[in-house]
Amino acid sequence: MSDLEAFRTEVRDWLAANCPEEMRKPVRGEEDVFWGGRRAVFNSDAQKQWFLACRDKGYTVPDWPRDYGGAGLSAAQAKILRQEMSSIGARLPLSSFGIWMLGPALLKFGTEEQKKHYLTQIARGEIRWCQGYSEPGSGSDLVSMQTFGADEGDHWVVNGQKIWTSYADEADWIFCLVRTDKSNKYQGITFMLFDMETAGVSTKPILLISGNSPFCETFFDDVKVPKEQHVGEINRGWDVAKYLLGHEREMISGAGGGDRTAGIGAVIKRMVGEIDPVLRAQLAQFDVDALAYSAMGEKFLDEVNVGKGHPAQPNMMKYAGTELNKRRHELMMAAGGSRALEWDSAETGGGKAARGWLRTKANSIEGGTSEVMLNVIAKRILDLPGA
Amino acid sequence: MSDLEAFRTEVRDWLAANCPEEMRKPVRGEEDVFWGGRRAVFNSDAQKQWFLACRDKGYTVPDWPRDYGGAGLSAAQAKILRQEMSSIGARLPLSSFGIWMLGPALLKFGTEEQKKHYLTQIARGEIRWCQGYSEPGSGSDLVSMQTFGADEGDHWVVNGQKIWTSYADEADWIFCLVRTDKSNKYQGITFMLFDMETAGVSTKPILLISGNSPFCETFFDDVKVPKEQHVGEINRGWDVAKYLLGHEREMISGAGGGDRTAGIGAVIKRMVGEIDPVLRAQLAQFDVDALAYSAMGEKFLDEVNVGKGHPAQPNMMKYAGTELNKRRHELMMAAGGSRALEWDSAETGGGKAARGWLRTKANSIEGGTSEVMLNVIAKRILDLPGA
Amino acid sequence: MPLYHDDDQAMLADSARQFMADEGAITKQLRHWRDRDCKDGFGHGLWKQFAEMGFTGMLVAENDGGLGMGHVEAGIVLEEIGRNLTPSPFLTSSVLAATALAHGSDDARGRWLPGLIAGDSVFAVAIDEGGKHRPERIKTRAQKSGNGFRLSGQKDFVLQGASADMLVVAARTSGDDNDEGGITLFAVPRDAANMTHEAVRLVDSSMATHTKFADVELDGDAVIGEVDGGRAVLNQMLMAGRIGAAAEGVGVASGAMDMTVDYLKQRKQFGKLIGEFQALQHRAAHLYSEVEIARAATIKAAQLLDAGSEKADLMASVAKAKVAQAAGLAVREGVQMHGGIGMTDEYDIGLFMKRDRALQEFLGDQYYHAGRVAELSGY
Amino acid sequence: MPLYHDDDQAMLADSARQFMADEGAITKQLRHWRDRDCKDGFGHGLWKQFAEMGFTGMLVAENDGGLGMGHVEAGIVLEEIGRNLTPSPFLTSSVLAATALAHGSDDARGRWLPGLIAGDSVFAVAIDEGGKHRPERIKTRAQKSGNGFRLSGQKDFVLQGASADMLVVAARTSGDDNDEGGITLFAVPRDAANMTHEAVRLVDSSMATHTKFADVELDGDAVIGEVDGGRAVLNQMLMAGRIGAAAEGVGVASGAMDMTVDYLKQRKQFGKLIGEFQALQHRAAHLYSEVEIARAATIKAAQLLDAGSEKADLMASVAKAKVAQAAGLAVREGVQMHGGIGMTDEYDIGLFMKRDRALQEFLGDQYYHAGRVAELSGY
Repeated sequence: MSDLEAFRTEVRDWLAANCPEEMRKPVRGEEDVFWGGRRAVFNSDAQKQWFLACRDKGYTVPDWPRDYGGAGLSAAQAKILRQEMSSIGARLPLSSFGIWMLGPALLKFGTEEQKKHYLTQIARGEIRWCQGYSEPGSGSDLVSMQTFGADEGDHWVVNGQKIWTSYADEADWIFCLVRTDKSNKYQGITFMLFDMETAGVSTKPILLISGNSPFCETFFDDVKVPKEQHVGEINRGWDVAKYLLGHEREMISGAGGGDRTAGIGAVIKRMVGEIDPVLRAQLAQFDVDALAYSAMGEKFLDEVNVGKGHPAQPNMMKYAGTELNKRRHELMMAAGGSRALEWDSAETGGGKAARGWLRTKANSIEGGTSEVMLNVIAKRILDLPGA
Repeated sequence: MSDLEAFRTEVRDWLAANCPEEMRKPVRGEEDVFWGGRRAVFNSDAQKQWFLACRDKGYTVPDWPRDYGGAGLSAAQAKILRQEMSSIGARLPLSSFGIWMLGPALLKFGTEEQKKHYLTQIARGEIRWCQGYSEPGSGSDLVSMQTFGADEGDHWVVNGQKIWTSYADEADWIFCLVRTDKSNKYQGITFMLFDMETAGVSTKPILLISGNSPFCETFFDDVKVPKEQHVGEINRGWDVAKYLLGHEREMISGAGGGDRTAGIGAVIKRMVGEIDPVLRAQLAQFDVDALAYSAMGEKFLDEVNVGKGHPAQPNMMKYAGTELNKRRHELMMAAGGSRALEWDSAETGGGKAARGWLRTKANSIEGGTSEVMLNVIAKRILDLPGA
Repeated sequence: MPLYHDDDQAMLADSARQFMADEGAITKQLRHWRDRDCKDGFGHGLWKQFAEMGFTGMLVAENDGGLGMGHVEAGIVLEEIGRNLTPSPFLTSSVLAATALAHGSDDARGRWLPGLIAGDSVFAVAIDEGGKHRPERIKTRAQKSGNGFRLSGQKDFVLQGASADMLVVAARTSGDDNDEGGITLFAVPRDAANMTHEAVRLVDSSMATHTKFADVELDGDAVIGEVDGGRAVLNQMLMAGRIGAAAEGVGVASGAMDMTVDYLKQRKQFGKLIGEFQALQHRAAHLYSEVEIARAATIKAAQLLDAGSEKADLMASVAKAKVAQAAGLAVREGVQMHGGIGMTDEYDIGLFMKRDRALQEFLGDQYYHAGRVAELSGY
Repeated sequence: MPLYHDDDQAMLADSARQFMADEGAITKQLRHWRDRDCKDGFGHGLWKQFAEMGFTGMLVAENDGGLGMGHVEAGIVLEEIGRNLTPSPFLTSSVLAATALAHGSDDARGRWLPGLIAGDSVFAVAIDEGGKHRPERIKTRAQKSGNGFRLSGQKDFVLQGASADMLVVAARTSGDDNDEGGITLFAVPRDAANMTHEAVRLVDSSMATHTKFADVELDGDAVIGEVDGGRAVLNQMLMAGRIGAAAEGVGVASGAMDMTVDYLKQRKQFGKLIGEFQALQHRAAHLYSEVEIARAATIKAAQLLDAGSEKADLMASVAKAKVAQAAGLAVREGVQMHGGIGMTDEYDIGLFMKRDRALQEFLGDQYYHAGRVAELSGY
C-alpha cells in the first residue's frame, strides 16, 4: 500500500504542476474536446500544454506499455490516476476512438509490428481514427453486411458503403469490417485498416435531429487496401469486432457513468433556484440511480482490471448507462423549462441544452441498441433459451 | 333528453327510498359482498333489504330484458343508474360471475329456453356460478386443455381437473370448458354447464400468499352431464369462451377502474396525516393515471353500449386497469408503513392492507395475464406481424 | 354526454383530419417554413384557410360572429394539428385569446374578434415569467395612470409574440407577487410603444419571445374583464389552453405512434420484421394503452369545461399531465424503435419529439400538473 | 479499495453461502417456524450456529471478544441471509445494537457483548415512532430521576422486541421533538418494570412490537454514550442498519431473480419455454442490470462506512433506495412471471415478496431515502 500511496503523492504533484486551471473546468461542448489527428487544432494554449504534458508522460494511455507510448501503469496505479484527475476535474487530454476502440483490439490481436506502429501513433494523437461497421439496412444486424473486398493478390479492392461512421469526415484512418468471403454468412469478414485519403474513399455528413452532423455516410469505390493492413486472421474479423464492441460499450456507458455521474439535483438547484416539488422527487430518484450507477462503474472497472466479472458485463453497463444518460437530459430539459427549448439564441449557447438532449437519444442506438444489449444479457449472462 | 332527465329523477327518488344508509358505505372486505346462491347468507338486514329491492326492480341486471329478470334499461338509462348509484356510493346489490361472465355469453349464444331458465336464476341471485377454464400446466394456454367429455349418447361423462376456479367450493353450478373431440387441437371443445352437486365433482381450496383461498382445484371423476347442458355448438365452445373472456376482462378491469377509481392521495392524507414529499409525488402521479383511467373506463363503457370501439379494447382495459390496481396497493402499503405490514392484528382487521395488497398481484394473472393482453393488443389492434 | 364523438363531432373530425393531412402536412407547412427560416414559424396562407374551414372562430360566440362550439370541438381540430405537427396560431389565438376576449367589453370584442374569425389577425398570450410556468405568481405590474395604465415587467415563452397583432397580458394591478387577486388582463396592440420583443426560435421551429414592457401606456379600454378581477378569466384561459394543448399532444402522440407501428411492419433486422419481436410488440401495445387513456382524459376534461363543471380544473391538470406522459413515451419509443434513421433530420419522427417537448412545457409540464392534482385534492 | 471481494472476503462469502443454504434454508427455518406459529419468528438453535460460525460478533471489536470486521463483511453474511430468507436477529443484534454498544462504557460492553457473541442474547432497537421511519423526530422522553432516568413514550416496529434480552432505545432527554440534539440512547433490559410489548406478526412472519414505556426506571449506567449526545451514535447505527438492510435486500432480490430465471427455463406455454419469449427476456435482463447496480451501491456504501468517510451517509441512502427499487422489481416480476403458481403459498416466490416488503420499510423506504439524497445534496 505505501508504494501506491507514494504513487498517489507523485501523481498529485505532477497534476498540480502540469494541469492548467483552464483544463480543470467542465467541458462545455464539443469545442472543448481534443481529438488529435493530422488536422488537429488546439483551441487554447492550455489545451495544448495539457495534451503535450500528458503525451510526454504516457498519460494519454496510462495503462498501455511504455513501448507503445503509454505509461505502463498497473491497474491499481491507473485507478489512482483516474481518481486524482477526477478529484480536480481534469479534462481528458485526448479523446480518441483509437484509444477506446482500436487500441484494445490491437493490443489483443495485432502483430508486434502493428502495435509499435499504430499504437504509438494513437498514444501520441497523431492519427485520428473512425470506425466502419454499420451499413444501410443492417443497423443492429452486422451479419447482413455487404461491403466487399475482392482479393487481388497483394491487396484487396473494396467497394461498398458504411453508415453512422462517427467523424468520418475528420478522421485520418478507418478501421473497417469488409466481407472477403461471400460463401460464409457468419464469418468471411476481415477487419481492415486504411487511410481515408486513399483514392475512392468519400464521406457525406448526416444531418441529425440535433442539427449537428457527428456521423457520416462513407463510400468506397474501388479502394485499394494492402494485404498487411488487416488485424487478426483473414475472414475472422468478427472476433476482433466483437472484442472491440465490448470496449466501445464500456466507453459509451462511460458517457452516462464513471466518476462524472454525480447527482444532478444539486446542479439544477444552483441553476434554476426553485424546483417544483414533483420534479424534485424525480431528480431525487434520478440521483439515487446515478450515484448507484457510478458505484457500478467503479466496480466494473475494478473487475475489468483484474479479469473478474462476466465478459458480457459491458453490455449491461452500456444499456444502463445510456438509458440513464437519456433520462438525465430529459430531466435537465424539464428543469430548464422554456429557456432550454431555445434552438439558436446566444443566451443558450446556440441551443446547447436542446441539442445536447436530442444528441443523447442516439446513445441507446449507436454501438449496439439497448434491445441488442438486453438480448445479449439474456443469452450470455442469464443463459435464457433461444435468446 | 327530458325523458332521460325524468328517468334520473325517478332513479334518485327510488334510491333515496330503497338504498339503506349502511349500503352506501364503502365495502370493507369480502364479508360485505353478497354473492347469492343456494347457501347465501345475508350479513345484515340492510344487505338483505337492498338486495331484495334491487332484485324486484330488475336492478341486479339493469340492462337485461325484463323477461330474464332485468329492468330492460337502455344504455343511456343504465349509465344514469350507474352514475346515481355511484354518487351516493351505493354498494353492488349482488356480485356474481353469472352476471359478469355467463350472462353475456348466454344472451349471445343461449337458446331461448336457456336464457329464460338460467338468466332469471342469475338475476334473482338464486344460483351462484363458478368458471372452469384453466387446467394445471395450461395457464395462459387454453389450447392444451385435457379435461375430456366422452360421448355417451344423451350425456357426456367428464373426467379431468380444473384449477383457479374462483369460489368453486361455494358455487352451485359451473360453466366449464371440456374437450369433446381429441382430433382437433384448436376446436373440439364444448362449453358445458353443470351442477356442482353432481356425483364425481369435488373441490380443494388453494392457499394463496394472501393467506386466503378464493381459488380451488376442481376434480371431475366420471361426472355425467346431460347433452342439453351446453351453450353454443358442440365442439365450438371456444367461440363462447372467447366472448366471455372479453366480459371477464371488462369486469376485472373494473376492479382497477370505473367510477371507484378516484385518487388515493386525498384518502391517504386523511389516513396518515403526514406524507413524505417523494411519496407525495408518487401519489400525485398515481392520481393522474387513476383519474385518466377512470375517464377511459367511462369512455369504454359508453362505446360498448353503442357497439363502438375496437372489439379487443377490453384487453387494453384489463391490462391497464389491473396494473394500476397493483400500483395502487403498492402505494397504500408504502403510505401505511409498518402498521400495514401487520398480518393478523385486530387493529388492522387481521392484516387487511397486507392481504389485500398481495391479492392484487393475481389481478394481472387471472382472466388472462398482462402478457397475453399485450399480445392481443399487438395482434388484433396494432396488427403487428406474427404477433 | 357520452365520451365519444356524436355525429356532428365525427363529421368535424373527418373534415379536420382530411384538411390537416392535405393542407397542414409536415412537408407543406412545418418543413416548408422551417427550411426557409420563416420569422413567424407558420404560414399566414394556412391561417386564412383555417378561417375558411370555420376553425378560427369556432369557440367565439355566435352573437360575435363565431360558431359557438365547445372545447370538445376545438380539441378535435387540435388533435389533427398535433398529428400533422401543423404550425399555426390556433392555440394561442382561437383558444387562449378567444377565451379571454369572451369576457371583454363590446368594444374589445368588436375590435379584435372579426380579424380573428377572418384569419387576418394573430393573437398571443403573455402569462409566463421565467423559464417555468407558474401563473400563481405574477410580477409584471400595471399601474394606474390617468384614465389608463402603465405596464412594466417581462414575459417569457410568449408564443408568436413577435408576429401577433395583439397580446393578452396578465399583469398585477394590486397586491403582492403571489396574491390570488389583483390581476388584470390587458389587450395590448402590437404597435404599443415601449414594448420590445426578443424573438427566439424554439426546438420545434416555432417562434416565441421574451417580451419587455417598459412603461407601456395603455388606455382604460385595453382592460379585458374587471380591473383586479382578472384571475377568474385567467383561470378560464388556462383551463382552455391546457386542455387544448393536451388535445394537440394526443395528436402528436398518435402521429408518432402510428408512424412507429408502420415502421415496425416494414423494417427487417436479423431476417425478421422488427414488428415480430415480442419485446417491441409489448412496448407498442403498452404505448397504445397509454395514448388511448390520455385521449379519454382529454375528452373528459373538455366535456367538463364545456359543461361548466367545477371538476374541469382538476381534470385539465390530469389531462395535461397524462398526455405529457403518453406523448413523451410515444416520441421516445418512436425514435428508439426507428433506430439510427430516427436520429436523422430526414425522417419525421424526430420532429414529433421536438414538438412534444415544446408542447409539454407550454402551460405547465407533467410535474407541475401532477403537483397541482395533489394540491387540488388537498394533499 | 477495489469494489470487489478480496480473497478473505471471497472465502467468507463462500462459507456464508454454504452455511445459509444448508442451515438457513427456507424449509428449515422460515417455513418451519412460520408453520408452527413461533412466537419469536426465528430459531434460537440457528442463532447459536451463527455464533459458532463467528457471525454474531463479527462487527464487535477484537478487544471486546469480537472479530473486528467491517460492514462489507457483515453485508456478505446479510446477502446470504436475504437470499435464503433466513429469519434471525442478526441485523438488529449484531449490526444495529452492536454498533450502539461499541460506544458504550466498559461496563455496558462487558454486560451485553459476551451474550451476543455466544449467540445466547438477542437485542432489539427501538427507534421508530408511528408507522413511518422518521428518526429526525423523537418524542419518547427520558427524564432525570435521581441517579437515573424515567422513560415514557411508545416505540413501534421494534423487530424482535418481545424476545429481546435488551432493547437499545433512542429517547429524548432535552429539547423539542424535532431537535437534532437532546437524544440519549439507553440499553433497556427485558425485565424492566413498566415496559409492555404488544407483539404483532408481520407479513413476512417476523415478529415486531409496539412497545410502551410508562415511567420505566433506568439506572444511570443504562446510558450508551453521552447523555444528550446520542444523535451521533444513533446516526452511526442508522447508517450501519440501512446498509445492512440494503445488503439483505440485495440477497432477497438475487434469490427472487435466480428462482424466476430458473423457472423461465423450465415452464412451457404455447409449446415454448417461456424463457424463449423476448418480452420476458428483456424484462429479466433489465432486472439483472438493476440488481447488479444495487449490489454495487451497497458494497460502495459499506466501504465508505468502514473507511469513516463523510460520504457514507449519502451513499447509505442511495443504497437503501436503490435496493428497494431493485428488490421490489425482482419480487413483482418474480410473482408475475411465475403466473398462477406464484400466487400460491406452496411456492417460495411469494415469501420473497413478503420479506421484501418488510425489509423495504425497515429504517426508511425508497421514498424516504430518495428525499434524503435530495436533502443531503442541498435541494
